[in-house]
Amino acid sequence: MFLLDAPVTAKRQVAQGMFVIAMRAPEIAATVRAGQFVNLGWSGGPLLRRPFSVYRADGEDIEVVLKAVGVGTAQLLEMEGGDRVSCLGPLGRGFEIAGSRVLVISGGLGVAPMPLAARDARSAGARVTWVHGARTAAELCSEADGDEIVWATDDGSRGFHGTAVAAATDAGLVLACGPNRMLAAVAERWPDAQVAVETYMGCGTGVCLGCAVPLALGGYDRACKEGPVYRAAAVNWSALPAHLPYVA
Amino acid sequence: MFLLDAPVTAKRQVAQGMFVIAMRAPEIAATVRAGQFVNLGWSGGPLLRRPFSVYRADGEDIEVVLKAVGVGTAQLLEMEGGDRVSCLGPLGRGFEIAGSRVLVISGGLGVAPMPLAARDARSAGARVTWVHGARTAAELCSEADGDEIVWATDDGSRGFHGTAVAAATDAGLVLACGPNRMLAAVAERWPDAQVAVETYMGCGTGVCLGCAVPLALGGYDRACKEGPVYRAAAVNWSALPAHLPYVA
Amino acid sequence: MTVDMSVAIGDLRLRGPVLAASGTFGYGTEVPLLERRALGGMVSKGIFIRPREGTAPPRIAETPAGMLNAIGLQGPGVEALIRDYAPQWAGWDFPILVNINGESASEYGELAARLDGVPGVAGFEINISCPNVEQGGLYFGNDPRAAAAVTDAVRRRTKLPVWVKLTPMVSDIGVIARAVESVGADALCAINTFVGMSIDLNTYGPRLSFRTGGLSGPAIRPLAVHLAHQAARAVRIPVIGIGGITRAEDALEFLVAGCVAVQVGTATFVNPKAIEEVHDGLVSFLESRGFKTLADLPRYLPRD
Amino acid sequence: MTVDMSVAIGDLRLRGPVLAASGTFGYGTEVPLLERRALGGMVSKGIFIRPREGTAPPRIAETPAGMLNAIGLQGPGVEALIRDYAPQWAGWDFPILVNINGESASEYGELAARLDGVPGVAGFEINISCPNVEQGGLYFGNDPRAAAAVTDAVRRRTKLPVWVKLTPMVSDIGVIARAVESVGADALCAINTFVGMSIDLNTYGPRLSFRTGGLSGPAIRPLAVHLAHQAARAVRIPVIGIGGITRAEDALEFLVAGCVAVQVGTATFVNPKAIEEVHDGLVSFLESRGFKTLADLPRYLPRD
Ligand SMILES: Cc1cc2nc3c(=O)[nH]c(=O)nc-3n(C[C@H](O)[C@H](O)[C@H](O)COP(=O)(O)OP(=O)(O)OC[C@H]3O[C@@H](n4cnc5c(N)ncnc54)[C@H](O)[C@@H]3O)c2cc1C
Ligand SMILES: Cc1cc2nc3c(=O)[nH]c(=O)nc-3n(C[C@H](O)[C@H](O)[C@H](O)COP(=O)(O)OP(=O)(O)OC[C@H]3O[C@@H](n4cnc5c(N)ncnc54)[C@H](O)[C@@H]3O)c2cc1C
Ligand SMILES: Cc1cc2nc3c(=O)[nH]c(=O)nc-3n(C[C@H](O)[C@H](O)[C@H](O)COP(=O)(O)O)c2cc1C
Ligand SMILES: Cc1cc2nc3c(=O)[nH]c(=O)nc-3n(C[C@H](O)[C@H](O)[C@H](O)COP(=O)(O)O)c2cc1C
Ligand code: FES
Ligand code: FES
Repeated sequence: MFLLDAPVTAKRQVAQGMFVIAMRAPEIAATVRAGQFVNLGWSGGPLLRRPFSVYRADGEDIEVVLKAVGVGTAQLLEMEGGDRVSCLGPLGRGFEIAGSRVLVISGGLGVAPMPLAARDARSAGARVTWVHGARTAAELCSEADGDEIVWATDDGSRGFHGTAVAAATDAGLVLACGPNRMLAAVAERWPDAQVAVETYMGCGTGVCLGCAVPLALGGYDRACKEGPVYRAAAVNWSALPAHLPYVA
Repeated sequence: MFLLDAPVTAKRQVAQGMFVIAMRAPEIAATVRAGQFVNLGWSGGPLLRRPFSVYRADGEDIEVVLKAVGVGTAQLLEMEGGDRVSCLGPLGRGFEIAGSRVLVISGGLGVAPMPLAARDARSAGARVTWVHGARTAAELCSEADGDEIVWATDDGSRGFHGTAVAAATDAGLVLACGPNRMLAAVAERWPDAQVAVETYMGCGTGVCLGCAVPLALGGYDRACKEGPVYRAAAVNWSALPAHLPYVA
Repeated sequence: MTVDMSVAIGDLRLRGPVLAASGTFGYGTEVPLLERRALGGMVSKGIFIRPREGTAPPRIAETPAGMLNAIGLQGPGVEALIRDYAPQWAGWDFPILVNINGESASEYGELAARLDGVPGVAGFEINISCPNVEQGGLYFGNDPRAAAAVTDAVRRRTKLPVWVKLTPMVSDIGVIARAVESVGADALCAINTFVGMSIDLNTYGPRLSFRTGGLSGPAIRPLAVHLAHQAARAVRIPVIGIGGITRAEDALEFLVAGCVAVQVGTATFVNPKAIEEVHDGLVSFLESRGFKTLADLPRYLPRD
Repeated sequence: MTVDMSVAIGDLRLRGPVLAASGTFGYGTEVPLLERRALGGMVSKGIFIRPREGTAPPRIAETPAGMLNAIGLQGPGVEALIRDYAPQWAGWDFPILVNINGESASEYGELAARLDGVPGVAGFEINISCPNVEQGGLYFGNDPRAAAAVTDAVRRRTKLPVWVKLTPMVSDIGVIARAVESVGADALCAINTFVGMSIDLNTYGPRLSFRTGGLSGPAIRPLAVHLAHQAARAVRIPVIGIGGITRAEDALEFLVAGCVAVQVGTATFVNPKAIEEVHDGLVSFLESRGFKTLADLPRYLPRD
């Protein structure tokens, strides 16, 4: 775990309202694993840090992908090259990647942890099929990649007309991230899938117990320590707060 | 009284650590009188506005002069051209300028209301003598002007060695602004002098009663409404909080 | 589509739910900027029978997302209020309630009697919650018997609406709320400021000459929403929410939590048009959610 | 010149006045970033005899300069604490106090008895101020008799230092402070969180599943400074200040107001090095003012 004062190095648009921000955080870039996240703070920002999956890591930089859904994300998107972000991470447990065939399923901003996952899977010699879904073609993240890519849109404006889960065909290892209702559907079909969940977070480091994830066996654990990646069947989906407006 | 969203148009240094910031506020520039102030707020700033005397007003712009003494002034000095400041004013009662000879006495940042005062006095045909004092030569505001200018420094590094008050020779109308102890000395020597005082302010508009100025006759009135300009002898100087660190 | 924003508080009908809070809007004569149409009503600065000097400066100190004040209820006294302000109020198109104060129940009663029937005075807000006076103030606010005695003394001297402004400095606000309801209060205002202190590291003493002050502003909003909600659950009379409201969303928290109206205070210092923006923001919110009247807003008010 | 930062709290000597607050530093094992030298001590997350699941999510909500939390004292129970954490604590160079909780005075007593003598446990902080549990919690905190009964039950079962953590949800904190002092508390911790509520305008209900939560962070600092000051004036035992401390200047407000030490909570979430920065900032402040020991810092503590 590192606490770095990271300058913003680049910014680009990857879908309607969706942007990637890169920042120089060498120690984090060198150690982050797919599915882990960073907790970001900045002067003039809200009191609490904001957690973001690491989207990509190359060389000295890490990237995060986001949409403006509130105060913090709006401020982050206003940042310019050179502006400094306090970057805490890498945090949480990432994906356990193994096997020869990997199916990646992402809904909307659920694309966030997947470029790293796809990279690791392919460098481990696996064949990656990536199913990416969104409401409309314009909201599809342009940077999904893999040996095979399947697009899905709720309005049918591009690729499969329906959800990413419905568009997916079976595979060995399944990795998924997106709205809770999508992850619940993944859990139905692939109990052993690895899914990355979101909760409100106080600290991101395991000390506040604010990020409780309800477990199928009862009780809660911490999205920021034991999570954010879980075996799909291990989560009590009906008890995990839904309606995260920012997850399109 | 106007509430304007004023873009910063210029910034210049006038002494060690002392800067002038100009902003476009046409209605205020057109109506402000010497000794009046504006109450400034900006997004990402502190909760309460910060009051500043109007230093100059020409055309569509007004100017304020300040040093960084805390959160708000530091943020103001970081602003760049185009950044927006919410500008409330003009506020308070200014100087009543009359007579053929006017003596202006300013200590440190007490220079703030004086360029407007000198302008009005001279356009009313008066002869203006301006005595400006500071700790050291470097802290003297370079923009003091008048028919006659007298410099005073506590360390004698420029002009008269001592206070501005000691350096001043008698005159008709006396206008003064600076640290309380200086204004108290002015009151001793020229009970009828017009002095501009400072207090903490909540609203700047007369509704909170936070800016209480203790009066010689007892009771308090409002620096933001009846003030900030007072007849020197009307103020109970011993009861007016001193140690305003930012008034050098 | 226009939304019906009017609210009835007892017999008093307001054109809108956003009022100016006592002590933050003076006597309504100071600031020309606000569009008056947005004002549902105004509560004037706290007044005593006799003139009061108020406390020595410094009277205010800024804190994170808030401010402390210790004004000490400076005011000209009731006769000056009747002479200088009431006549102007009589001509305005929104009701003015007078925030009344005293050092004994009977003083509150006399003050109400003196103001009862004066043109321009639409009702009373009993301040039993001022943290910044030596006598009275808070004491009346956190003892149910004393709170009821003050309310009763006022109630007996006037037919005008009587609102009681509660202090947050209690372990159970419901007890006080029920006590004043039982003696005929028409509405409750929740809440007044919290007692706080800020230290000056140059003088090694309090920043405020009064030592302590009342905390207001956004910092207290979550506490105020909770207390207003608790009060609303404890009584049947209407509750007016107060504390840290700067935007329509803030006001909506109080309204959903069971309040019929709100008062805006400190925000007016920062933005003289705050009340206008809160009111207009409420209208657009209700429109966007398809509500035709403010009364249609869903409330969260479990009775238990 | 090096400043002597050590403080004595009863028989317990701390190398520095800055402690980690309960529930904001876990069990001290989670975050590697902080330089431990800056830690005067640590109070562990609140524990019950039995394991507790805690409340359903959402458990936290952000507010202006603060946050609401309703964790519900989730914890593994005392046996797991003794098995998994105490052994690690025994090897650390600063004292760990255990924040103990119960649903009855005797439960508090049993918990203390079970932990008394366990290597790694240096003392107890009695939590009679948790707003987020159905039974106990706040109730013990705002009734002097109940507060004294709990303290007494613990005092009888251990010779270790017993600190009592007070709730701000009282009309006179001095009464509770004196009540627990009279039955042998070694120190007071002021304060725990304030009860607050935040409304979600999408669901028209509370943001937190527990409905209400405890407010912490900079927003409450002026209230906490005042309450810690009131407590310090009411008793002779040391008071440890808590509430909204993020920088050395904040800690200094509590110290000048009469506290002997401070605890840092929420700030640690924002800045894992907060405790280090507060401690180092205190040292530089004392140096800059020419003080040789923390004890030389002028205090504002009028006895009346
Ligand atoms: C482990 C993890 C990884 C994440 N990765 C990403 C990512 O890669 N890209 C991305 O855009 N977002 C990500 N998020 C979500 C992101 O943290 C929130 O969108 C962000 O905190 C919103 O902050 P804000 O100030 O803009 O919104 P706020 O003003 O705080 O809130 C705006 C709205 O968003 C909702 N919200 C805010 N924070 C959260 C949260 N933590 N969980 C659920 N709802 C919330 C609120 O209900 C509110 O309605 C992640 C969250 C977690 C826990
Ligand atoms: C009518 C009036 C006119 C003013 N004109 C000018 C001007 O032209 N140029 C200028 O530089 N300053 C002027 N001031 C003072 C200016 O408003 C304060 O310096 C400013 O508010 C400091 O804000 P801050 O956030 O930087 O400091 P803060 O962080 O708020 O405080 C920093 C220090 O400054 C002191 N301080 C802050 N505000 C005030 C205040 N209003 N009164 C007394 N002490 C205060 C505090 O004690 C604190 O120690 C004026 C004040 C008034 C009332
Ligand atoms: C400067 C100031 C003066 C106040 N004076 C009074 C008063 O005279 N009577 C009263 O009942 N409340 C008074 N209040 C309390 C406010 O009416 C309001 O209850 C409180 O400030 C919380 O609301 P806010 O956070 O919107 O300011 C005053 C508040 C401030 C900030
Ligand atoms: C997430 C969270 C959990 C907490 N858990 C406990 C606890 O278990 N026991 C306790 O006595 N106080 C607990 N507290 C209160 C803190 O110890 C502290 O008293 C309070 O947060 C005020 O300090 P702060 O503003 O520095 O956070 C908790 C606070 C937070 C924010
Ligand atoms: S966010 Fe604090 S424990 Fe997970
Ligand atoms: S600053 Fe509010 S009355 Fe003067």
